[in-house]
Amino acid sequence: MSWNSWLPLLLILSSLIPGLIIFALAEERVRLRITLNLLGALVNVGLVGLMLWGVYNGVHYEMRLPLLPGIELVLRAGSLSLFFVTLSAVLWLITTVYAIGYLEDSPNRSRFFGFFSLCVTATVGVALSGNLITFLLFYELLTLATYPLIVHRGTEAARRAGRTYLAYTIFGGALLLLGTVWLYSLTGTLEFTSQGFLDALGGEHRLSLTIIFVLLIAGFGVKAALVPFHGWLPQAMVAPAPVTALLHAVAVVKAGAFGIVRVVYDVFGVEFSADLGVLEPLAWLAAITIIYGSMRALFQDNLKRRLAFSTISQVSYIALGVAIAGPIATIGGVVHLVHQGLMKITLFFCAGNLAETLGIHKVSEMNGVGRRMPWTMAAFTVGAFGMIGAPPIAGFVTKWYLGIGAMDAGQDWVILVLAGSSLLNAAYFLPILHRAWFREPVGDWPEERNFGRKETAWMLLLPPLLTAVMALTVGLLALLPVSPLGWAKLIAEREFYQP
Amino acid sequence: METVVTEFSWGIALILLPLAGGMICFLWPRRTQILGLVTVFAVALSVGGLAWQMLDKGVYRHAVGGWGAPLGIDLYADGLSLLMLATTALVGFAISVYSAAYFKQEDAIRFWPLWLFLLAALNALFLSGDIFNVYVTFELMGLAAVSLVALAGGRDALGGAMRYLLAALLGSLAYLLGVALLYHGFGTVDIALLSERVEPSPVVWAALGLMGAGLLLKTAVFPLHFWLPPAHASAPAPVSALLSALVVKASFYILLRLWLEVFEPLISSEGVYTLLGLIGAMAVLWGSIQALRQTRLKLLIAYSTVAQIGYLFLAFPLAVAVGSTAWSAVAYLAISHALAKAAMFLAAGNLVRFGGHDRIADLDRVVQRLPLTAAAFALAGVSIMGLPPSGGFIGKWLMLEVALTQGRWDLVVVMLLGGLLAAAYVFKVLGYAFTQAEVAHEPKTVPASMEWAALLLALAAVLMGFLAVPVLSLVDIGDPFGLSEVRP
Amino acid sequence: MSAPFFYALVGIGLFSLGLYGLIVHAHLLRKILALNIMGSGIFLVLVALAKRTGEAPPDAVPHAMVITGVVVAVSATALALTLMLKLTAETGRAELPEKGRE
Amino acid sequence: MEALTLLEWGFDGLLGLGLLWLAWRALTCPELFKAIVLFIAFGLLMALAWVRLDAPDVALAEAAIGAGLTGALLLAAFAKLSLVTGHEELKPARSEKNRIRFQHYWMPATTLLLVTAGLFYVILSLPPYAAGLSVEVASNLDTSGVSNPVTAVLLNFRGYDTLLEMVVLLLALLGVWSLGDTTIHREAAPGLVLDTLARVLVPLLILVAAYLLWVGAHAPGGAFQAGAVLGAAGVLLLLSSWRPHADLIAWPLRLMLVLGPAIFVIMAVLLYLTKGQLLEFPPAQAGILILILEAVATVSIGITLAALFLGGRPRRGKGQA
Repeated sequence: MSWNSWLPLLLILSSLIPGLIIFALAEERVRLRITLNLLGALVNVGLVGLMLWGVYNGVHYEMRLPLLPGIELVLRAGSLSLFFVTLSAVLWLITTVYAIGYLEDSPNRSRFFGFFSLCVTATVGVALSGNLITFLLFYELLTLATYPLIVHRGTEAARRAGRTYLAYTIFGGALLLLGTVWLYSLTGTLEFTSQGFLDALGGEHRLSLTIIFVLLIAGFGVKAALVPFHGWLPQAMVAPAPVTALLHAVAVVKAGAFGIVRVVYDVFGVEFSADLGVLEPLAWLAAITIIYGSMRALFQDNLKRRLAFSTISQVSYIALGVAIAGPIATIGGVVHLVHQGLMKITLFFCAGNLAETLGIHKVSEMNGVGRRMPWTMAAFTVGAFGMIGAPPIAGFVTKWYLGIGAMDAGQDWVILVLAGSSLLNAAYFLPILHRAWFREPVGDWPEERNFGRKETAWMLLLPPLLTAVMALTVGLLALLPVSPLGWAKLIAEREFYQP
Repeated sequence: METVVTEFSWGIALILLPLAGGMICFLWPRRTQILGLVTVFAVALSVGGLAWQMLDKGVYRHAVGGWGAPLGIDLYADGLSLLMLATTALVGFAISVYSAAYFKQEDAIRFWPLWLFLLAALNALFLSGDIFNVYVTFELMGLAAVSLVALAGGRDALGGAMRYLLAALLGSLAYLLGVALLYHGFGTVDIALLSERVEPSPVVWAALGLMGAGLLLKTAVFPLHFWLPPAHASAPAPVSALLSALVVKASFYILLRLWLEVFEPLISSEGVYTLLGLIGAMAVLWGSIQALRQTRLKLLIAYSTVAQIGYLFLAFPLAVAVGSTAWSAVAYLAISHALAKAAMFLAAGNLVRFGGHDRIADLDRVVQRLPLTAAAFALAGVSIMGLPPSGGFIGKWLMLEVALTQGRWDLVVVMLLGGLLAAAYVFKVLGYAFTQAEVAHEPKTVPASMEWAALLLALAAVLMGFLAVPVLSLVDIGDPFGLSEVRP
Repeated sequence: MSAPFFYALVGIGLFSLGLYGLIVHAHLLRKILALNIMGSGIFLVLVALAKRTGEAPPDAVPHAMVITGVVVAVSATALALTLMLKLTAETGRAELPEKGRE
Repeated sequence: MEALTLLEWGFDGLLGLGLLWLAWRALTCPELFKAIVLFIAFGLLMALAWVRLDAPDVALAEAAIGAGLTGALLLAAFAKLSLVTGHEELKPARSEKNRIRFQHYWMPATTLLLVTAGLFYVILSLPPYAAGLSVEVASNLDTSGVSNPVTAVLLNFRGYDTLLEMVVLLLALLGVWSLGDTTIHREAAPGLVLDTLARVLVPLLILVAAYLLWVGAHAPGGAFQAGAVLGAAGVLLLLSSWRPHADLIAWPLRLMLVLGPAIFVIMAVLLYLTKGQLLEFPPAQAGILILILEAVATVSIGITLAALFLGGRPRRGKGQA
C-alpha cells in the first residue's frame, strides 16, 4: 500500500472529516466552521492538483478494500475520474465561499455544511470509483446526502420537493442495483476496463445485456434528468441557492451524466454497445431531452425553474456526445462536463444574488436590474452567451466538437438538433438580458437590501465573477494542453480509444 | 493466558453468567443496575473468548454431564450460532446501557433480572444441540419476554403481552408435540444424531408440520404475525428493541437449524420451498404496506419487523440449488436487521421520552433538538432500506445475486419492491422530522447515554456494510450450511 | 392396537380438543384451561409411547421430560392467570382487547 | 390370560374415553366454576392413566402439580376474577352462544379433525416395539448415583434441563411479581374446620414431602414431587390466612426463592472446575450431591409454588410496621 494508493482515500477524507466535525459543532461556532470548510476545500484542491500532475506523467493511483467475497471497493484516479474531481473540487471551494455569504444568519448552518461536505465526498467518491459497485455505493450516498439539503428550509414546499426527489432517485437506485447485480451474475466482474469487459462473454446473453444497459442508463438517467425522469429537478429549485448551484448544476446532475459515460465506455465499451444497437436510441433520447428541456424553459417565468430546464437540456449534450460513437464527439461530450458546470454555476450564483439582494424570483421582475447590479448581470450575460454557444465562451467549444464529431460519425441529424437547441437557448436567454439591460426598472425592488456602495456582499459577488472569468478563459485557451479540452483529448486517446 | 483462553469452555460461561447475574440482581435490588451492566459486559467478553477459541479450534462442542449425545445433552456452536451469540451480546450490551438510563429505580428492579434471564435463555438456545432442551429455553425466553412487555403496564401493553403469551405457548406446545414424535420415531432428541437417523416417513412429515407451524408462529411470519405489532409497539422501548432484534430471530434460527440438519435432505418436492418463499414474499409486501399506513412510530417499526422477517424466508426457495450461498445472505440480513431495528426502536424510545408521544404526524423539529437520535434513525433506516453503505445492502446484494443466478425473477421483484416500500416508510418518518412545528413542545431532556446507545447501534449496522468478508468467513466455521460436500 | 397406542391416540385427541377450545373461546380463563389440556395431551403421548418396551420397564427419559413439562406448564399457567387478572382489572373484561386496530 | 386382557381393555377404554369426555365437558361447560372443577377431575383421572402406563413418578407429579396446584391457581384466579368483574358468573345464556359459535367455527373444526386423523395415522405407523433410550439409561444407572431411573435422568443425565426448568419456575414468579404487589395483611379468621384441618394436615404434608424426597433416590419420588407437596402445605397455610412475619418477606424470602436454581448453578460451576464438564457428577459422591441438590430444590420449589399461589409480590401491609 504505497503512498500513491493512499492518495485517493485522503482525497475523500479531506471532505468527509471536516463534514463530520462540522456536524458536531454548535450553531454559534461560526468562525471555526468557516475555517474548517475552507481548509477542507483547499486541501482538496491541493490534493487534486498533486494527482493531476501525477496522472499527467503516468503515475498509477489505486486503492482496493475488500467489500464482498469476490468484489472489492476500488478507488482509482484515472484521467477521466480526475477530470470530474477537479471540477467538483474547484467549484466546491467557490461555492463554500458563496454559501457562507448566502446563509449569513440563517438557522441550522452546522447541519447544512455537514451535509454539504457529505455531498462533495459522495461526488468525489463517484468520480474516483474503479468499479460499478463502488460507483453504486457513492451514488446512493449522494442521494442520502442531498435530501436533507433540499428540505433544509423545512417549508411544506421543500418537503414535497424532497419527497419527489426521493421517489425518483430511490426508484432509479433500485433499477441500478438490479442492473449491477444482474451484470455481476453474468460476467462475474464489475471492474471498469477501458474497452469494456463484455466482449469476453462471446456474444451470448445479448438480450439480457441490452436490458441491463437500459436499466443502468435509466438508473443514471434519473440523476442526469433524461426526459422521462427529469420531473424532480425543477421542483428541487426550492432549495437554497448554493444547493441548487453546486448540486443541481454540478454534483448530482453530473454524477448521472458521468455514470452514463462510465457505462458506455468502461462497462460496455463503445464498439460492443454500437453493435448491440443501444447507442442509437440513447442518442435519440438525449436529443429529445435537449429539445424538450429548451422548449419548457421558454415558458418558465420563475428564473430558477427556467435555469433548471436549461440544465436538463444542457446535460443531455453529454449523453448525446457519448451516444455518437466517435472520438471527436466523445471529446465534445466529456469536455461539456466541465464547461456546462462552469457556465451553469455562474447563472445560479447570479440568480441567487438577485433573490438574496433584491428579492427577485421572476424574470418579469428583472427590468433594468443591469443598472442596479451591473457586475452580477455581467457575469450572467457571460454565462448566458456561453449557453447559447457564442464563440469565445466554453459552450461554443462543446457544440463545435459535437458538430464535427457527428459529421465524422455520419450522424448528420445531430447538427439540426444542435442548431435548433442553440436557437431555443437564445430564445429563452436573450429576453432576460434584454429586459435586464435595456428596460427601465418599474417601481422599486420587491425586498431591497442595500450594501452601501457595493451592489451586494463581496462573498456573493466574487464567486459568479470568478466562474464567469473561468468560463471565458476555458473557451479562449481551449487549445492549451492544460485546458479542459486538452485534458478531454488526453482522456479520449488514453482511455477510450486505445490505438 | 493463551491456554486459558483456548482451553476454558466459554459456552458454559455464556449460560451461567447471565443466570448468576439475574439471581444476584434479584437478591440485591439496590445495586441491580451496576450488577446488570457488569454481567452483560462479562457475557460480551465471553463471546469474544468463544470466537477466539473457535477461530483456531473450529466447532465448539461440550457434552453436559459427560454423558454424550443420545443420553445426555450436547452444547454445540458453529459459525452461525457464534454470529447469533455475537449479535445478541452486542445488541444486548447497547440495550443495557440504554436501559440503565431509561428505567426509574422501581422499574429497574423488575427489568434487570428478567432481562438477564432472557439473555441466558437466548445464549442457551443458540448453544443447544438438543431439541427438547430448546423447548425449555423457548419457554424461558417466552415467559421472560412476556413479563418484560407487561412492564409498561396500561391497557395496550397488557393486551399485547397476553396475546404474545398465548401465541408463544401455542407455538411451544406444537413444537413439543413435534419433539415427542421425533423422539419416539428415532429414539433421540439430539440434532446431530437425528440428522443421521432420519429417513422419509410419516413421523418426519408430521414433526415437520407441527414444529414448522410452531416456529412460524413464534417467528411471526405473515399469516401468523398478528401478535407481534401490538406486543412490540406497546412494550417499553428497550424491550421492543430486544424483541424485534433478538427474540424473533431465535425461533428463526431454530427453524433454520432444524431445516438444514433434519428436514432438508428429505424434502424432495418443490411445493414446500415455494410455499415458504410465498409466505416470505407476502410478509415483505404486506408488512411494508401496513408499516406505510401506520400513524404511530412504534407500530410502524413493528410492522417493518414483520416485513424484514419475510426477507429471511425468501431464501428457502433459493437455497435449493446446490452450492447456493442463500443462507450466508440470510445470516447477514438477520444480523444487520438486528442491529438496525434495535437502533430504530431505541431512537423511537428517545422520541417518545422527548416529545411525550410517538404520533408521526407531529414529530416536529426533533432533528434540531435530538440530532443524534435523528442521525441514529436515519442510519438505521439506510440499513433497513438496503441502501449502501450498510449491512442491509450487503445482505440484499447477496440475495439478489443468488436469485439472479437462478433466474428467480419473482423473488427479485419482491426484494426490490420491499426495498422501495421500506424507503417510503423510513423517509415518511424522516420527512416529518425536518418540518417546522407550529407549537413548540415543552421538551423533556433525553440522557446522552440513551442517544449514544441508539447511534452506536446504527453505526454498527452501517459498519457491517464494510465487514462482509471477515463476517462471512466467520459464518463458515463448522460449515453450518452443508456447503462443504459441494465445494470443489 | 395395544394399550400404549390407544393412550397415545387419546393424547392426540386431547391435543386437538384443547386446540379447538383455544380457538373457540374468547374468555381468557378458558383459553388457559385449553392450553393446559393440550399440554396434558402431549404428555400422554410422550409417556404412552414410552411403554412400547414389552415386559421391560418403560423408557425413563420421556418420564423425565414430562415432569419437566408439567413444572413448566404450571409456571406458564401461573403467569398467564396473573396477567389475565391484571388485564381484566385494566379493561373490565376478561377477553383480549378487540383487534380493531389491526 | 384371555379374561385379563378383556378386563384390561375394559379399564383402558373406560379411562381413555373418560379422559376425552371430561376434557370436552371442561372446555364447553357454560359455567366457568364447573369447568374448573371438571378440569381438576380430569387431572386426577390423568394421574390414574400415568399409573396404568407404569409411570409412578409422573403420576405423583401430575397429581400434586398438574391437578392439585394448577386447580388451586385456577380456582383462586376465578375467585379474584369475580371479585374484579363484579358479577358472580356468566348466565347460562352463554350456552346457546356456544352453539352458535360452533356454526361459526366449523371451518377450524374440520381442519382440526383432518389434523387429528393425520396424527392418528402417524402414531399408528410407529413400530410396535421401541426401546428408546432405556438401554442406555439402564447401563449408566449404576454410575449415576441413584437407582430410580427417572430421578437419574432428571438429575444427572439431563440435569441441564432441570437447571433451566428451575430457572423457569423462578422466572414465572419474577414475572408474577413484576405484574403487581399484594399487601399481606391478615384477612378474616379462617373457619373452624379449615383451621383444624390445616393444623393436622400441614405437618403431615411436610412429613410426606420429606419421605418423598428421601425415597426419590431408589423409588418413585424426588425433588419436584416433594416440592409440590410442600407447596400444597404452603397453599393450605395461606388459605387459612396464615402470613409470614413482616420482616421475613424482604430478602429472606428472596433468598429462599433463589436458593433452588442458585444451588444448581453453584454445583455446576464447582463440578466444572473439578471434573471439566458442566454438571458432571463424580460417580462416587453422585448420590450425596444429588440428594443435597434435591433437598434444597424441594424447599425452594415449595416456597415458589406457594408464592405463585399468593399471586403478587408480598409488600408490608399498611397496618403492619
